[in-house]
Order: sequence, then structure tokens, then C-alpha cells
Amino acid sequence: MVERTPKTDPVKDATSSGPAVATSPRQPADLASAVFWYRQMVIARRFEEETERAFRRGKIGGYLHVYSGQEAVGAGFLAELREDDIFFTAYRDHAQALFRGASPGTVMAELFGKVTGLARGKGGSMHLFDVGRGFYGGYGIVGGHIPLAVGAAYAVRYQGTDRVCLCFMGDGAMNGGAFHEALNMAGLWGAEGLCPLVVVVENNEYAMGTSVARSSAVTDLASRFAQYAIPAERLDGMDFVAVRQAAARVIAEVRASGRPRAVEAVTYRFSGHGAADVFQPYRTKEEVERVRLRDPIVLLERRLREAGLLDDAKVATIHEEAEQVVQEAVEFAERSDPPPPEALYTDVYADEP
Amino acid sequence: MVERTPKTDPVKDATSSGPAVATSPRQPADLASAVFWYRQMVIARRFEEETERAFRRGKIGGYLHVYSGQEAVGAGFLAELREDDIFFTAYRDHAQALFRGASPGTVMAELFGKVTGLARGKGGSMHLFDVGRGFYGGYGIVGGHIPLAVGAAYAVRYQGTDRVCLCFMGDGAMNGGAFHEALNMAGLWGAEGLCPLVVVVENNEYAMGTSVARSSAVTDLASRFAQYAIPAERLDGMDFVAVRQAAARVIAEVRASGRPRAVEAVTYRFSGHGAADVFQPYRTKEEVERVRLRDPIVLLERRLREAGLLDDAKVATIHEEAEQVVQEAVEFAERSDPPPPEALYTDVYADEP
Amino acid sequence: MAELSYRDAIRSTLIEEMDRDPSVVLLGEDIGQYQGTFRVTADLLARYGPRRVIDTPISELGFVGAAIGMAMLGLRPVVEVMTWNFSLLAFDQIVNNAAKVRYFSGGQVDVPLVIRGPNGAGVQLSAQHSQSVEAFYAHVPGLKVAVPATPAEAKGLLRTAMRGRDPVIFLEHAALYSQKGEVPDGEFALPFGQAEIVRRGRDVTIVAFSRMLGVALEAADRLARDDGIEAEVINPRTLRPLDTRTLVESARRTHRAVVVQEQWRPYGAAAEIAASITEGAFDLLDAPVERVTGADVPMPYARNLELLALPHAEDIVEAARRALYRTGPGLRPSDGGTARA
Amino acid sequence: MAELSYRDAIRSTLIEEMDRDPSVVLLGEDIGQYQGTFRVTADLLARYGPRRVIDTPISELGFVGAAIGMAMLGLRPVVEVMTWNFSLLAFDQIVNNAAKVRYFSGGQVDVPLVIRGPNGAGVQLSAQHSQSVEAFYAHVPGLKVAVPATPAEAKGLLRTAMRGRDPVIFLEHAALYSQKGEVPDGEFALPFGQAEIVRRGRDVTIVAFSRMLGVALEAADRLARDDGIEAEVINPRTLRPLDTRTLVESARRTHRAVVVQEQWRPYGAAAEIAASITEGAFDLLDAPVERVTGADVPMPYARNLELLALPHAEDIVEAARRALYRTGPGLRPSDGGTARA
Ligand SMILES: Cc1ncc(C[n+]2csc(CCOP(=O)(O)OP(=O)(O)O)c2C)c(N)n1
Ligand SMILES: Cc1ncc(C[n+]2csc(CCOP(=O)(O)OP(=O)(O)O)c2C)c(N)n1
Ligand SMILES: [Mg+2]
Ligand SMILES: [Mg+2]
Repeated sequence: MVERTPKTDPVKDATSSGPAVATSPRQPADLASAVFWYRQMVIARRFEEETERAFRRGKIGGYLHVYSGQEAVGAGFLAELREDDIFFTAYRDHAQALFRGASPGTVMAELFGKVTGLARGKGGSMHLFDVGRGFYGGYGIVGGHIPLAVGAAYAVRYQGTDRVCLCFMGDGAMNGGAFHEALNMAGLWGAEGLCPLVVVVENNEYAMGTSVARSSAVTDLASRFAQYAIPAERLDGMDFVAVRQAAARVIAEVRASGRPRAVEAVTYRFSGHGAADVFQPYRTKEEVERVRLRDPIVLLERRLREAGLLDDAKVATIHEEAEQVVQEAVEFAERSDPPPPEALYTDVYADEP
Repeated sequence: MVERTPKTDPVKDATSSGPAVATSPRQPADLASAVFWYRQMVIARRFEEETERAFRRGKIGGYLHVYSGQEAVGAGFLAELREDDIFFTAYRDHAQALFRGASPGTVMAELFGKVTGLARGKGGSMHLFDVGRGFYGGYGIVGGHIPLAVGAAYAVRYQGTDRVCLCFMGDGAMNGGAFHEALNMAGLWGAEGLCPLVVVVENNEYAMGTSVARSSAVTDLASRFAQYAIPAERLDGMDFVAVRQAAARVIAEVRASGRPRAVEAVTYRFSGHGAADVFQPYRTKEEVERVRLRDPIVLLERRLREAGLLDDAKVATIHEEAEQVVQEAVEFAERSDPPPPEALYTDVYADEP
Repeated sequence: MAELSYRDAIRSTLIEEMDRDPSVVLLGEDIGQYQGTFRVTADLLARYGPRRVIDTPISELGFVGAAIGMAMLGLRPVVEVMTWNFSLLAFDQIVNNAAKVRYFSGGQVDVPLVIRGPNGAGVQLSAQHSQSVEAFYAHVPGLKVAVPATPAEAKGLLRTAMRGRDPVIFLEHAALYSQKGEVPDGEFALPFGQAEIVRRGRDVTIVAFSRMLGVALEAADRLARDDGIEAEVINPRTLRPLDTRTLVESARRTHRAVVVQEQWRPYGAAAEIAASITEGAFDLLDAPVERVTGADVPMPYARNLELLALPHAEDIVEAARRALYRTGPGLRPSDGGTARA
Repeated sequence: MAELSYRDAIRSTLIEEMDRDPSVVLLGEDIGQYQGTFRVTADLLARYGPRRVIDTPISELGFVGAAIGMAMLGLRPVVEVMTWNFSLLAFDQIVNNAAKVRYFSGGQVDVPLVIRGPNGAGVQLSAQHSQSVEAFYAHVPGLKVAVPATPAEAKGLLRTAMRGRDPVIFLEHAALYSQKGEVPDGEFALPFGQAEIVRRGRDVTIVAFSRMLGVALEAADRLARDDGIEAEVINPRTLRPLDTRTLVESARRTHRAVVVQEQWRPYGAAAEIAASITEGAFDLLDAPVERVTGADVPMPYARNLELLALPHAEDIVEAARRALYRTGPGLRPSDGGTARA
């Protein structure tokens, strides 16, 4: 655990991420629009709290993996992703769909298994898709989406566009063969300028109940990309401003070069791995409380208050709006119908079999 | 190819590997017993030439992958492996079986598909096994044997012995998920002293028709082990003495620590990938001729002549003996019977199904 | 006799064998510190320590392969796959190494390996987490495939698997872990390749395994109650080896058979069972062997669709009626209609 | 009409489609600079360049997955697996992503992907390199499985596969690449799900695909010559979708059927075909559907054993005779006896 302390030490990290911002020329612009993203993050947090409640109420079935604690990573990168860019992620995907612009109602409806859902009720929590907005899902097999993202990156460049493909993945996914095989190909294709891939490792310290130190022979995850000749850096995933600045830079480099780059965003998940992970025998309450001091939403709020862009009134309004947005989403989901029985047999094949 | 020149530049390498020997205190002893290994390498080479002939004569079927050019790697490591140690390799496995002490007749008989073969005629060229001598095979799926070797290494240490497990693999195998997943576990288990694994990458520059530069994002293969916290070094795989010295040191360290270590032995295969690889469109005749100047057998012979341990007469005798050994092997294989029809259904299960 | 849950039947067998034989080691994701996703390995890390209870990275191909290597060296690894869906990543190691290394080495090695974990559909786990993999593995010579339906079977078959010298694909069912049942005491073991006639009947033979056994028994009760049809219900217990003799003998008595399976109909396990019964009982069959299977689609998330995709007692009842010509044949989703674009 | 080898039928189709559609790209091991292990892609790298003919590392899981991603973005990747044996490493990507992503995304993406390469036994390639994988893939909804037996079928089915929007498992046979045959000119295509009656006959229906079709036709000639038995030989051409209608109609006419398959008998493709025929033709069948299959063992290396492990015309002849009660049933290796320890 020693080598992880930087992350769970609020004081050190707070300062360490401070300068990055101070020295940023784009700071004002950044911060102004950051209010919008603060609001998005608050909505996402409320949304996730609601999904956990709905799960307990039996409205949501299957597995439910919430994003609470990691919002700054998804928000920071999606804030900088261009409208025509595309991205892939794993099953912890609700917030990404929201950040990308999907209506909270359609996301909640998917979790409720309704036909109005983002995937018509067929995918559920783990398989959100919003292809119209460049969101290519939503996958349940750890690491399984990584090769897809590498191929997708090749495709958009092959098609002559300057679109980039972003791939979120968990720390645990790095120990799978799919990661290794895909990233090595990304390195090879990137050398030809044919792989505009942005890899974002969301290092939240655990893969289910297994810590990074217990599952990866090296705990400096960014260093693992050297084997694929892919430049990688580690950053504080709790600091939205820092993430966003890195995202802007990395995405621009990848877009310009057609070569992959990776970022290890050090973050943390506040809830259990999934709704079933109640006791969390792999970590202490103290550890969680300690990290909560660096709640990405609290950090951003503090930053914005200091910059005079937020005050009690504004914050209150935003939370009320968030509350309303989420309630409307739940009502929409409740009101919606389940898929019709015929839906069972559609979407298996595109052409008549 | 630029970054590969060290290997295919005989002059540079000859000198580069020179010092290593000069500075070795064990040199005399080494060299004395090296005559024995010189003889083994000559036999292996003749054996492989014979298998290629037998393949053309239709006596050997299926795939045939010969070891010619890589003898110093297998000989150097197996010379230092203790009798009760174990090892795994891929399908390019004839010489390893011979170096480990299997009678050439039983190896040839296996290739001929005879019941007297090392695997009773059921495995063939790609699946030689000599478990009695610690040779655990002989595998055809590239990279598929690596996880087995990691588990075997764990087992011998778990059982309280100080045996080590050696795993030969090709450069091409490093791009597969099996390599990545297994080596990461080796790194983790090794940290507990529970993985006495010696990894020997036989970098012969090609995976079938694909060069290292075209299949691996980084061409310094030894560097790829950093991701698994496994110390690795690169050495001249054409120099038996250098290989053997490194083998002695690495094996001793692994035995003492229970932690894995890796070696990238830079070598070359003189024949095609397999018997079917006739035209070799991926490399030039010149390239092959150039490397042949550093034929490991020639290099060792020169070294031994200089040391006064070999002269024309001795060399002649050794070649005559090799010729005889191989001819006897072929006769034994020819004479032997194919497996009886009942053999089709044996060895599928150990217990009655 | 003691009452145990399916989960505890498995767990207690692991404990008994680990106490008895130090060569038994467990590997899997989150089986130790996390106590196991289904708590089958709860407490075992504390009990046996990290050398024998190995938490692995998310590396199915790697740790299944490592377990094969351990087995070849004389250990008795029991691998937990968090769910069998993930075993598809280890398919090459299981099919090309575990199943065959004994054969292509000419019999020089044993592979006393057990791979176990939950198989089949849970509740709304959707397409990637609801598969039933028996047909994939039962096709492969060198493997043995067990499909326990009760706590007693879970214990008896697992003991046999752990004492054997061959690789065993041990398919538990997520929906059964909390089911309770009587389990014989002591070193109770059940042989592979011996089906059990769970319910005697003269009118129709119903073959079902794993979670479907309970559904089949429910159907049998309904058939008796509503139609006066006496179904004979048989549980094969292992799909490889498959006890065709018992199945055929029953079909020859009842002249009719229905085979039930949770997974996709085409090329599913029920096809082999139906074909084998037909081959052995053809002259005495009065109707084609009926198959009741899951719908031929990836599992949908929405609960209403998921329920349509899974076989229910009602589907078995109707299939039995069809076999007895008590109704016209009708294609229902759970009989695996073909997907429409 | 032109005479083409099975290899050239495939190669020329690749060329025609690549010339026509720039979104077609090829990926695989040694398909470029090495010219392809079976030379199916010979010369294509020079013709289309490295962006469209991509030599991959030995990373089946990775490049099959990458091809799925390419297909989701609108390319038409054709992946060559050096042999289908290696596809087991990509099994998760094929089963969990290629086959299902359209479904669990609610129909938001197409996966116009073709995975092709040699399937089945060669000559003495032993256990890890001789598998026939059709049963694994045909079980999975979302996939289509083609098993061309002739050059014309290779071309016609590959064209359909490459013009479609769904993932296709295209199983070629190593032993057929050099076989020549007449191939229609122009943009010739064959529909999926339509079996061909290759030889008309009234006495017994023989179902065979891929390399086994030729063996079945040889058996049919022998049956006509030696026994005066007129066999109807049917080639399903695709196993998913499977044209049950044509198979059943034939069996209803001949009252007897024999299904041939190269791979292991238990849970093999022939089980599904036999079960489907029985379901549709039961009342009109005079004998149980016979299965002729490979031996239920990993493929041995020794040629004499390998020959015993594979089905031959003689085995089909005997099965047909059994179906016609011209001989007593006898268990032969190629009917897949169970392995003995
Ligand atoms: C191949 C595979 N193995 C196991 C699982 C079960 N599982 C689901 S999530 C998870 C942990 C993944 O951790 P990480 O990649 O760090 O993502 P996080 O949950 O932390 O966001 C595991 C083991 C799976 N879904 N896929
Ligand atoms: C998983 C897998 N993919 C493809 C092949 C076909 N194949 C056999 S050997 C080989 C090249 C391996 O190269 P390398 O690992 O460098 O070993 P070398 O032949 O050079 O000794 C390939 C691609 C295989 N056997 N297994
Ligand atoms: Mg994580
Ligand atoms: Mg090589």
C-alpha cells in the first residue's frame, strides 16, 4: 500500500494538483465552463445514488456498478472529446452516458429494463450504448472492449477522418490478455499514424476486492505502457481541472499524430464494486472516509468558490436542479413500458438469417 | 531492421561476446565440458538435417520445425539445468529432448509416428515429452505452454523443493495474452518467493514470416519484462559459452530466490519456419548467409580449437560419431512398429470415464 | 444425513479435501480476501493461507493454464471461475491443454484439475453473463462434465472430481447456491456416468439437469395432477460421460421422451441426448423426442424478455403433452424459434 | 463458368470485393509479406498495401476483437485465422462481442465481419491442430456459420458473407484448397440457409458438409454399385442458419438418414442435424438417423491412428446399410466409441 499513499493523502494531492492549475493560461475559460461540468458531476452523483435506491427497491435488476467518486475522470475527458469522436468503456458506464449528453430518463429507463431505454431495455446497466453520440458501449467482460476500441481507432483514421477513439478501462483490465494484445497492436499501428487512441485507465485502487498491489506485479500502472511504446502519464483523477487539462493536451496530441497515448487517472470508488458488494472486506471504512475528503465534486466546488464562480445560492440551485432531473428520470423510467414480447427475437441479426 | 544489426553483425557480436568469456574464472572447466556440448550440438544439427530429409522422403508427416542455428541456446541452458529441474518449450523441440538425454532413436521414432517414440507416436514433432527427465513438452499453440510453466514453477516450490522450472519461448509468443497474464502472475508469485521460473526467449528474429520489428511495438524484448517486475537481460544466443555462463548465474539466482528471471537470447533459425516454408519471402539469402558466419557450432569449435581442446582429428571423430548416432536413430525409427489400433482410445482419460 | 445448502455442500467438500490432502490448492478471482462472489470459498483464506487459497488477477487464460501446470506436477488445483462466462477466455487452455496433454504426451501426465463455478442464467445479468456452457465443453474428449442439481450431488460429484486424475468441468448453477437438501455424511461420493431416476413414471421420460431438474419435477407434478400423465424424470448428473443406457432404457419403457436444457437450442446439449435416446430406443418410441430449451437469442436484460427466453415448467408440460399427442404442436419461444432480423 | 481451385475461388472473391468496396480490409497472421500459409492471400499485400492487408502479431484475441471494432465503425474486415484451432483464443471476442453486441446495444450497431480460415484435420497435425470447430460456433445466436464444400460454394458463400451485415464464421477445409471445380462467372453469390441436394436418390438421405461431402458422394456411388442403394446426398452449406426443411423433406421421402461429420461425435453438429430430422420426419422414418463421425479422441499423430480417427466412405456405406437393415449394427471407431483409460 505504501506506493499508493500519494493518492489517499488528501493534503499532498491537493497541493500537488494545485500548481498545475495555477500555471494554466486557459484557467479562466476552463473554470467558467467548469461550472457546467460541476453541475454534470452533481447530477451524475445524484443519479447514481438514485440507481442504488432503485436497485434496493427492486426496480433495477442484475448487476449495478456506480461511478460515484470517479466523476472527475469521465467528466474531464468527455469535456474535451469532440462531438464526432467516439469512446468505449466497461460496465461502470452510467455517468459516461450522461456526460455525453444522453437524457437521464433514457439511461434510467435502460436500467429499469424499459423499451424507452438507451438500448431498448435489452442491455441494462452494463451495456449502455448511444452510438448517435459516439458512445459505443458498455461491456461486461473485463478488458473485452479494449480490442474493439483499438480497431475502432484504426477505422476512423483509415476512413480519413481526424476523429479519435477514447477507451476507458479499469486497473483490473490491465492484467488480461486482451489489454496486452490490443495495446501492442495499437503501438504498432500508431507507429504508422493509424491508431488515434486515448487510453484512460481509471485506477480506483481495486478490481472488485483485489487491490492493484495484489493483482499487478508493478503498481505504477502508467509504466506498463512502455512495453507498447505508448507514452503514458499518471495524474490525480480527483481533480477535474487537472484531468481536463491533461485530456485537452493528450487528445490534441493523439488527434494530430494518429498515435496512441495513455493516462492513468488515480481515483477511487466510494460505493462497493457492485450493488452486491455490501461488506467490502477488502478495505476499511477509514480508508474510504479518508479518500472522501478528496471527493472530486467537493474539490471542484471549492475551486469554483475560490474563483468566485460559485456561491451558496448557486450551489443550492444546482443541487435542486439535479434532484429534479433525477426524479424526472425515475418517473420517466417508471412510466415507460417494458419491451414488447416480439423484441425478444429482434436485433439478433441485421439480415434475415 | 536497424535496431537488429548488433545481432546480424558477426564481427561486432564476436568481439562483444568475447570479453564475457575472457573474464570468466570458470573458463577452463567450462571449456573442458564444452567439448561434450559441442558434440551434442553437432549431433542435434545432424539430427535435424536428417529429419528434414526424412520429411521429404515422406517418413515424417505434419509440421516439422527444426532447431538448426539455435543450438547454443538450448544447449547452454540445459547444460546448467539440474537433473531434477523441469522445463517446457514450444513445438521446436527436438534438440531440447536430445540435449536432455532422450535417446535419438526414440525422438526420431516419435517423428516417424512409431510406438517406440517418446510420446508413443501420439504427439509427433510438436509434442515431444520426456517427463522422466523433467521435459514437460512440446506444445503447438504459440504461448500456450507459458501459463503451464508458471504453474509448474509454483508447484515445485509449493512442494518444498528447490527445483526450478525453465520455459523456452519464441519472440512471437510474447505478443499473446497467455504470455502477459502468466508473466504478471509469475511476478506476483515471485515476490513471495513462490515462482522459481527461468524464462528464455529465443529471439530468432522471426515468428514464421513476421519479423520482431513488425510484430512487437518495442524490439528490445528483454525490456518487456519490466512490466512484470521480472529482471531480464539480453545476450548473444550464438555463443554457447556466453549462454552457459548466463544460464548458470540466472538459474542459481532463481533457485535461491524463488523469483523469476528472464533472458532474451538473440539467435537465428537457419532453416525455414517449418518444412513448408520453402521460399522464405520475408528474408534474403544474403541475410541468412551473413548470420551463418556466426553459426553457434562453428563459433564454439573455433573457441575450443583456440583453447587446444579440439583439433582436426577430434572434430572428425565427433562428426563421424554424430553421423552414426543419427543413422542408428533413423534405423531404429524405421524398424519400429506404428502404434497398435487400440492405442487410438488409450490415454484420453486416466480414470475410467 | 445433514441438511446443507448447495453452497455449503461444495464448500464443506473443499474443506474436507483440503484437510485431507495438502496437494489441493484453490485459485480464482476474489476467492480469498473477498470471500468469493458467491461465498463458496468464504473463510478459506484465513483457514489455509495464501499459498493454498490464491487470489488471482483477472487473467482467466493465465490462471487456468497455471492450474493445468500445477496439476501436471502433482498438485490438485481447484479453479473457481467467477462465472463460466469468463471461461471462454480460457477456452484454449481447457480444450487444447487440459483435455489433450495426457493424450499427446502418450499418457505421461495426469491432469487432476477441477474447474468450478456458476453456470447459466441468473436474474437480469444480460447477454454476456447468462450463458450455459455445457455444450461447448461436453463436446471435448479428455474433459469430464458434471452438472449437479442438488446439494447432495454437488458434494458427491465434487468429491469424485477432486479424487480423480482427469480434468473436470464442474458446472454449478447460480440459482441453486441457497437451495437446501439432505446430504449423506462422511466421505460421500457419486460416480460419474450414472444417471439418477429421480421420479418413476410410465408415460413419458423427462431428462433434465442442473437447475432444470427442479423445473422438470414441477412439470411432472403438474402433468400427474392435471393430465394424469406419470412422467419419469431422469437426471444425467454428468454430460460427459453420459449415461445413455439409463436414458434409453427409460425411453424404451415410456415410449416417449422430453429433453430439457436452459441454453440455446441449436447444437445444444439436448440435441446429443435426444439423438442418443432415438438411436437406442427408436423401435419403441411413439413420438419424436421433444426438446425444451432456452430461446435462440443472446439473453436480454429486461425481466419480461428474460422470462420469455428461459424454459419453464409450463413449456415442459406442453412438450410432454405433444409427445403424448394430447395437443397440437406449437412453436413457443422457449422451444427456440429462430431469430428474426 | 471457369475452373477454379477452392483456394482461388476464395482469393478471387476477396479481390473482387476489395476492388469494389474500399471498406474491405484483411487482417491475419502472415497473410501479407508471407503470402498466407495456404496462399489464399498471395499477392494481396502488393496489390492493396499494408493499410488494407494487415499482418498481425500472434494475438488472436486482440486482432479478432479489433476487427469487431472496425466492423462496428463501418469497415468490412475479413479476418484470416491461420487455422480455426487458434480461434479458440478469440472465443470470448467472437461469442461475447461479435455475436451479441448488436443485441445488447438494442440494434445500434452492425458487425459486418467475416472470419475465415482452414478448419478440420490435415495430415498428421496431431491433437492441437486438427479440430473441426463448427459445433462450438453454430451453437451461438448472432453468428452465421458457412461450411463450403466446393470452389463454387466457397465463392458464392463468401460473397454473401462479405456483403452481409452480420458476423460470419467461414469454415474452409485445408484438404480442399487445391480441389478444382466449375465456378459461375460474375457476381455469383449463394444464399445462406439453403441446402443443396447434390445427388438425388430414393433409398436413404446422406447429409454431409465441407470435406465430408466428397466422402459422402463416394459412399453414394459405392452404395449404388455394390448394393443398388440410391442415396440422396444433401449438403447444408451453412449450419447456422440450417435448412432443416430440405433435410426433413428428403428424409420423409427416403425414410432413412445418415449424418456425417468429421469431428467428435458427442455434442457434435451431427447431433443437431439428426435431432432436427427426427423431429420433422419421425412418422416417416423407418430407422433411427445414423451418425458417422470422427473418433471421440484428441487427434493422434501416427498416420495409422489418424486414419482410424477419421470417417471414411466405408463408414458411411455401413451406416447406410444399417439404416436399411442390410447389416447388423456394429460399433466402429468412426462411429465414436467412448474412450477407454
Ligand atoms: C473476464 C472477466 N473476469 C471476471 C469478471 C468479473 N468482474 C467484473 S468487474 C471485475 C473487476 C474489474 O475491476 P477494474 O477493471 O479495476 O474495474 P472497476 O470495477 O474497478 O471499475 C471483475 C473481476 C468479468 N466481468 N470479466
Ligand atoms: C496461437 C497460435 N497462433 C498461430 C499459430 C501458427 N504458428 C505456429 S508457429 C508460429 C510462429 C511462432 O514464432 P515464435 O514464437 O517466434 O517461435 P519460432 O517459430 O520462431 O521458434 C505461428 C504463427 C499457432 N501455432 N498458435
Ligand atoms: Mg478498479
Ligand atoms: Mg521466432
